[in-house]
Amino acid sequence: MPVDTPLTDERIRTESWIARLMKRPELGSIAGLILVTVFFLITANSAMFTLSGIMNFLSPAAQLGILAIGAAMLMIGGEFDLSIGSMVAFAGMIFGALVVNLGLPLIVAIPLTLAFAALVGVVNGQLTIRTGLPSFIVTLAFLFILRGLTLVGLKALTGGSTQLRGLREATAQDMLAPLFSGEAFKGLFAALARSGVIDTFPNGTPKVPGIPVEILWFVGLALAATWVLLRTPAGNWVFASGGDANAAANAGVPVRKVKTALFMFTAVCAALLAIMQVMDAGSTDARRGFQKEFEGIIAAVIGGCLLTGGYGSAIGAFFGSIIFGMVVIGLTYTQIDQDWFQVFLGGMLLLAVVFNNVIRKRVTGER
Amino acid sequence: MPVDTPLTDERIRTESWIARLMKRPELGSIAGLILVTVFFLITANSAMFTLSGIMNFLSPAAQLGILAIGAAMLMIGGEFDLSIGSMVAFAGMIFGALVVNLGLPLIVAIPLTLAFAALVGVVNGQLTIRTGLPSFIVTLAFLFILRGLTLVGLKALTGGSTQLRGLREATAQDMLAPLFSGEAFKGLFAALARSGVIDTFPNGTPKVPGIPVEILWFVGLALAATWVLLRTPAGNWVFASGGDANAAANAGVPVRKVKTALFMFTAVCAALLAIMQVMDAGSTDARRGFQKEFEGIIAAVIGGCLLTGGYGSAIGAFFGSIIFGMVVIGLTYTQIDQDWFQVFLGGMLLLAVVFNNVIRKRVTGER
Amino acid sequence: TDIVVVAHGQANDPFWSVVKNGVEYAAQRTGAHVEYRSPETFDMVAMSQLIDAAVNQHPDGLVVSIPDADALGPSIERAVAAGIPVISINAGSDVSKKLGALLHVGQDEKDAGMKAGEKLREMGGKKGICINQEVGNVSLDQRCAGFAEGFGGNVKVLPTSSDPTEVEAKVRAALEADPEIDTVMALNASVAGEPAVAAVKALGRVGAVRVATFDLSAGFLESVAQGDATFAIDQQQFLQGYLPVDFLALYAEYGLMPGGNVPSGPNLITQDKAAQVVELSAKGIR
Amino acid sequence: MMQDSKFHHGEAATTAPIIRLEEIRKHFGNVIALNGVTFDVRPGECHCLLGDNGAGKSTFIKTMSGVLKPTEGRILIDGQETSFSGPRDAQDAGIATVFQDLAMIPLMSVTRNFFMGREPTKGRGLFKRFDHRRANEICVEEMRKMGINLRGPDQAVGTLSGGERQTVAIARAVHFGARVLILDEPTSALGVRQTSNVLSTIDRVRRQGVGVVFISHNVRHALAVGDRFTVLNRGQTLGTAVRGQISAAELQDLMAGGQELAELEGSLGGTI
Amino acid sequence: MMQDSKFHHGEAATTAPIIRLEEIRKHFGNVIALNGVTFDVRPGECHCLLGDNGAGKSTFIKTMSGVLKPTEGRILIDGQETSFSGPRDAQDAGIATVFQDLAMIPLMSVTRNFFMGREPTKGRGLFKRFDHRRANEICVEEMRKMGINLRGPDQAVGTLSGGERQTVAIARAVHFGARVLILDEPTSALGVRQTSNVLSTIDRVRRQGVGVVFISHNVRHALAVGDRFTVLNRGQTLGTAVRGQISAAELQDLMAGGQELAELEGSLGGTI
Ligand SMILES: Nc1ncnc2c1ncn2[C@@H]1O[C@H](COP(=O)(O)OP(=O)(O)OP(=O)(O)O)[C@@H](O)[C@H]1O
Ligand SMILES: Nc1ncnc2c1ncn2[C@@H]1O[C@H](COP(=O)(O)OP(=O)(O)OP(=O)(O)O)[C@@H](O)[C@H]1O
Ligand SMILES: [Mg+2]
Ligand SMILES: [Mg+2]
Repeated sequence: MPVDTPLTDERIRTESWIARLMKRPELGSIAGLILVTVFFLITANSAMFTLSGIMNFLSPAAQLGILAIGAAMLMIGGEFDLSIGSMVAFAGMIFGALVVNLGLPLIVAIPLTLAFAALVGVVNGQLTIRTGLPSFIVTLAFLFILRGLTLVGLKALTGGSTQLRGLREATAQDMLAPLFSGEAFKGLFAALARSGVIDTFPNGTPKVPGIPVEILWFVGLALAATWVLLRTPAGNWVFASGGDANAAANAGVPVRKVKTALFMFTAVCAALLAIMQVMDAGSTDARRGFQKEFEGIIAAVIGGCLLTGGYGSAIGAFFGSIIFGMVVIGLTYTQIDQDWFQVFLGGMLLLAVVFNNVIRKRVTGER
Repeated sequence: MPVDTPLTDERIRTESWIARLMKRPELGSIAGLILVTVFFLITANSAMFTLSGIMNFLSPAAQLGILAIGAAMLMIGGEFDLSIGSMVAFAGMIFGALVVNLGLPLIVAIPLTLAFAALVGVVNGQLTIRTGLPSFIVTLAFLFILRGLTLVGLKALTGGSTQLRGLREATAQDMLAPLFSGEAFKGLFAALARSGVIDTFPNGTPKVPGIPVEILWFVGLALAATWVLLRTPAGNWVFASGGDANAAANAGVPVRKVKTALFMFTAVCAALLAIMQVMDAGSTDARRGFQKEFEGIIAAVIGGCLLTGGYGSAIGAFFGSIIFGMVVIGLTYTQIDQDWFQVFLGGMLLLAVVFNNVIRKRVTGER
Repeated sequence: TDIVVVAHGQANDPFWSVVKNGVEYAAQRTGAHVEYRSPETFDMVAMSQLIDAAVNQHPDGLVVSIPDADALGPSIERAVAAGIPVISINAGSDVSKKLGALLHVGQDEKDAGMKAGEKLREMGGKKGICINQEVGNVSLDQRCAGFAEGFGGNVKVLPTSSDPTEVEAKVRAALEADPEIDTVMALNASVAGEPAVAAVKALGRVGAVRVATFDLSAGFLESVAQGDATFAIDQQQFLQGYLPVDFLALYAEYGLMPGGNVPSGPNLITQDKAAQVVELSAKGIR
Repeated sequence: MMQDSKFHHGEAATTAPIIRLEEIRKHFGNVIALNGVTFDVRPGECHCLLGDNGAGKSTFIKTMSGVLKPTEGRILIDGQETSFSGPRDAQDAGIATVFQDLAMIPLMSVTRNFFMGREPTKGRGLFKRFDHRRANEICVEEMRKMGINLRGPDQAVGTLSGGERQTVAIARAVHFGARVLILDEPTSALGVRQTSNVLSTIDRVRRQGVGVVFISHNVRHALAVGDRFTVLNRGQTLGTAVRGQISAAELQDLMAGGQELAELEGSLGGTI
Repeated sequence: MMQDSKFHHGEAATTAPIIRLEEIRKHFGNVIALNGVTFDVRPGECHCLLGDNGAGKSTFIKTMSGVLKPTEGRILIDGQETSFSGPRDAQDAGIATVFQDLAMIPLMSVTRNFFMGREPTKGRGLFKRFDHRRANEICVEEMRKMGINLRGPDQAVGTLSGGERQTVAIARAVHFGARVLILDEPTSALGVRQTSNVLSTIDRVRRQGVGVVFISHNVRHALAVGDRFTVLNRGQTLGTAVRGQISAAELQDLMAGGQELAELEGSLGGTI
């Protein structure tokens, strides 16, 4: 929000640019990211910060982030969706059925899958709005229902197994496949490898064949969500609906429509992730996305979203996802015993958010 | 809250006693409970509603309920504790170590375990209050940390296993043991069995040897929590702190103390459950209480607690736990294919809360 | 020598904690530096990322379990392409060779389930339930599927959480709702096996209902010894942790490697053997 | 006290009402808030709604602006019976409201609150976006007109002073008020300068043909700008008076529900 | 307008102040809300704090009641320097406050709000409990004194009308006010009857030796009960006047920050 009023008011002190930056919810989480990075620079194997190491932790971060951006938007709009983790499995199952069992091409299967997800989003939204129940409990019901349907569906599709396979073969030749799986900029990376700029395997192929597409989607989504939130009327409605649904409705914001759209967006994000995961893995099972709803919310909260709604940012969720992804994968590069993993994960999370907070308060002079 | 103002105001319509009852948050969830009961009376095997069947689903419901009542109090006070599930495992480990490895009697071990839990509660509370971070993220860190410490601790205590055992032997002779494990009123039930009032096994022992102690604790806690909430100044402070912490502090409520006390109470409830579970099972392992924080919150929300704080009741959490426990166990008594378990669980939860809501609105004439 | 183990079971899973103990024991004996890694839940996507992370550090050997060859295949092939010797454990004996692993240590979950099912049918079982505390975890689902196949069909899966109280209540409910059930198969000894024994005891049907379990726990073994439970299936998973590390250490040093797969189980622990195993199980070795 | 003000007062009584509510009843559970209230607003008039605390004024204007659905009663716009399904419907019918609770989002900036639901945009198609620069300019300007110099239009509304916040709500309603402007105690938190600005603003918009509904507990403010005065008491209409037919003291008596006032008349010169 | 009121006015200037704040400064991040304000209250006087919207009045009284910590400045109680670590400290020093935002919990009943933090109990030991019956009685009675007949003391505060809610806050502060009573625009949402009750209540408690701080935008209300008048402008004190030394018109000019008022003086008889 650029301000162009002349700041000649004697009631205003001058403020450093850092203070102004740190006040923005979208940038508050940077301090935590720096802390975590420094920690791993010191403790982790140097392989972590090679190109392939970075791709390696960015890729799960990006997958989490795609969920987290959806979750963040919805949280800013004042609601939760606990069913996104189950949606990853459910949408994966639907997508698998369309591609493997029905043999549809991606250009049909992907829109259909996304439409299915959006439909569930509408149901979540309408139930929440019409009953006036908290979205926590409504989407919780769908957490169970979707997960259960996935199990039943997979068994029906495979004749008893909970794992559906053969997706890689079914999609390998599709023109749209490169958009949703594998790596982008392969040619560029191959050229860089030939000229020795990036590492190669003994057989001459580059260690990093390209940028995993999920990272591009992640960045794209974060930018798009930020644009919508900060630069469009719809973004204003999202903040208003989450800040105080009553006041927003009284002021003429179409709160119900906004919330329903957000539920749809969140579900579609989950389905998008499901499609990418399924195409990358070539298989799907009934436990995909387990507890991802939780991780998505964690990333959004690390990134500065308020659970009570009305405050937060997509860029915050972006950094939050990177922090979370880095901590989860980073341990692999350290000498720490796996038994201590959870202690370490919890400690790092706490440290990152507390550090963040301390820095922000120090810099902006709050309290 | 008895009112003794004469209701002779022309601005008031008369209201049925049902309407007045349904308005109370503590009783709102009764409609859901009735619905679920009727459903199982119709669909489930008649064994479900025999005395032993009832004890069978009440016992897990009571265990969940002990957590849910703590969670509900804390939610009414405006905070979350996601670490209670991990606390069940952690406190179980501490208790096991005290009893088995140190050989302490229960009269020392139990207070020590509860004190440990309370200490973690204080840490959670103080971190939340002092940093101003949402309790969601602070206690989430402890969800991981406590779970991790349990694993590390158990391995250290057992020399490599994740299961610590020998608790039954160590506590069997202790005078306090009957308070925390096994069944109460055994004499009464034996007498009833002799006189043929309740079913017996062929060898003459009653099928239900008594009331599992957790059910008594559950009822006792629910009553005590309700007393505190509705009948004491402290209860008023809890509602106020959760309703609007700022306003409450401005009005002179010691909000920080109240919240810290609630975090302690919640942790102690979890530890109490851990002690009972461990003594009943005779062993503890690193996975105890997994996701129980979640179920506790679910039960509290089914029982009418608002996630935003300031509204809810312990009796609501009581009924919420019974609904949840009944649905989880009940399906096993029906003919429904168990693959559908999660679909069914989600559907029943949704149905119970929606039904609840519809009935309440209908009866109280809201909107 | 640096060796990384990436397994699909968590460090706090009783079964996998024994594997991990085997890994550590081998590390101690061979002097190799070994790290054990696993995803936080049964998550194939996360696991493939952990394998990638391991490959990046270019260890001298990699040990992986392969419950989903489709999802993990590319990462394993990448490790092989990078010149890292790979040994597979536990799940994936059928695809191990194809993906380029040197050999497989362990035993297929489904086979183990089948052996148990056959044994229980021989003992007179007609109708059984299979307690699955993590439905959707493919390796657990396979145990149930194998059991059903070996048992001869009449098997229902009972999904539960990993809360012993809930397991006990559900087993009681299932047994009361259908008195014909005479066999209970648990997929985990401490989480499901012990509560199942307790449920049968509470109903006063010890002996009439046979309880068996995958994996071991001291408590369950004691029940087996006392005759309250029938048997436990031991995969000797300690070996699945110990042997690959030992092999890879030798391979790194002298280039030695056995010529074929090593089956680590199954091994049925019945009443006669149970007592001896209790202590080892309490230490996390069996 | 009854000298005429400098304001122009329309010949309201002659024109047809823009909006008319008939026999409105509203129950909340067992509470009867409105028990048959009839009210209308004509173009170019300022119709004051007066009454004791809890008389039902806010409930009534919430019905008028689509926030509440009446339990019974009819709403007519330009003589046509309508029903509002939400505040947006009322806005589309040209009704802008300043609610007593202001309907502001504390965490959002002044500008974002000002334009909430009616954001100015620039660009087109995918690039259609919230025109922050223009929004900020309009907002600062409208606030200045009301007598508030904002530190910056991006200050969160939650950190504004009570009067500043109220001014944002008024400025917003005036800016968007098309046919009817409803003000529920708009001057309660305002300073003298801001109050006089609001009163003269009411006069200005009335002159443009907008119908104004003005709720106040201040007899002097009501008399200064009102053309008609309707008094509510315990959910019912006590009647409507036309400007010049009623004295300040009579009005004040009606507003107090006919009950005795504490003894301080003298020091307040008759009206409070 | 300067006829004396019927109220008793204490010889405040002669006694020592109960509380004195010196050179208070308060910054919020880059916002300077108070820039050196000195203020005191003596027993038995009503000290009015006046000023334009956003002048810093609420910020100042929040400092006085322990809600905010001043960035700089000293607080003296009975001549002793103190610092409040929270509102409870100030309450323990005998300061009761009606905040502009009222500090009410919407979801809680009127009685529970009324006694929030200071619940009456009966019984002892484990059976010590909130005495609901007595609390309800006191609450209904105190509200009646202020001119509000509650439907029932268990109505949620969130469903009260604006004026009813404000009355609860005032009645609460008066009931518990021990030595100093701070009222931040207490009459803003009140009806005429309730307003006159509040003004006479101020007079009553002052007579009992309580020091009252009264914030208002209504010159007439301030003049009716005030003994001294301190005017704030843009975070700074413009000076303090004693009753009788200043006219309504002068005071109104000061309150408007010396800026021109819109043209409606005539119709309002000089003061708004
Ligand atoms: N949602 C509700 N539930 C129950 N009672 C309500 C509700 N809303 C309002 N009331 C009651 O209806 C009556 C009228 O309230 P309303 O807010 O309309 O009064 P008002 O005339 O605006 O008063 P004020 O001048 O104090 O603002 C009040 O007594 C109030 O307690
Ligand atoms: N937390 C805050 N952060 C930033 N600015 C603030 C904060 N609180 C108050 N202010 C600013 O400080 C100034 C003084 O506010 P204050 O509420 O004290 O005014 P006031 O004199 O009470 O005004 P009113 O008569 O409108 O109630 C205002 O301009 C307000 O915008
Ligand atoms: Mg009102
Ligand atoms: Mg103020």
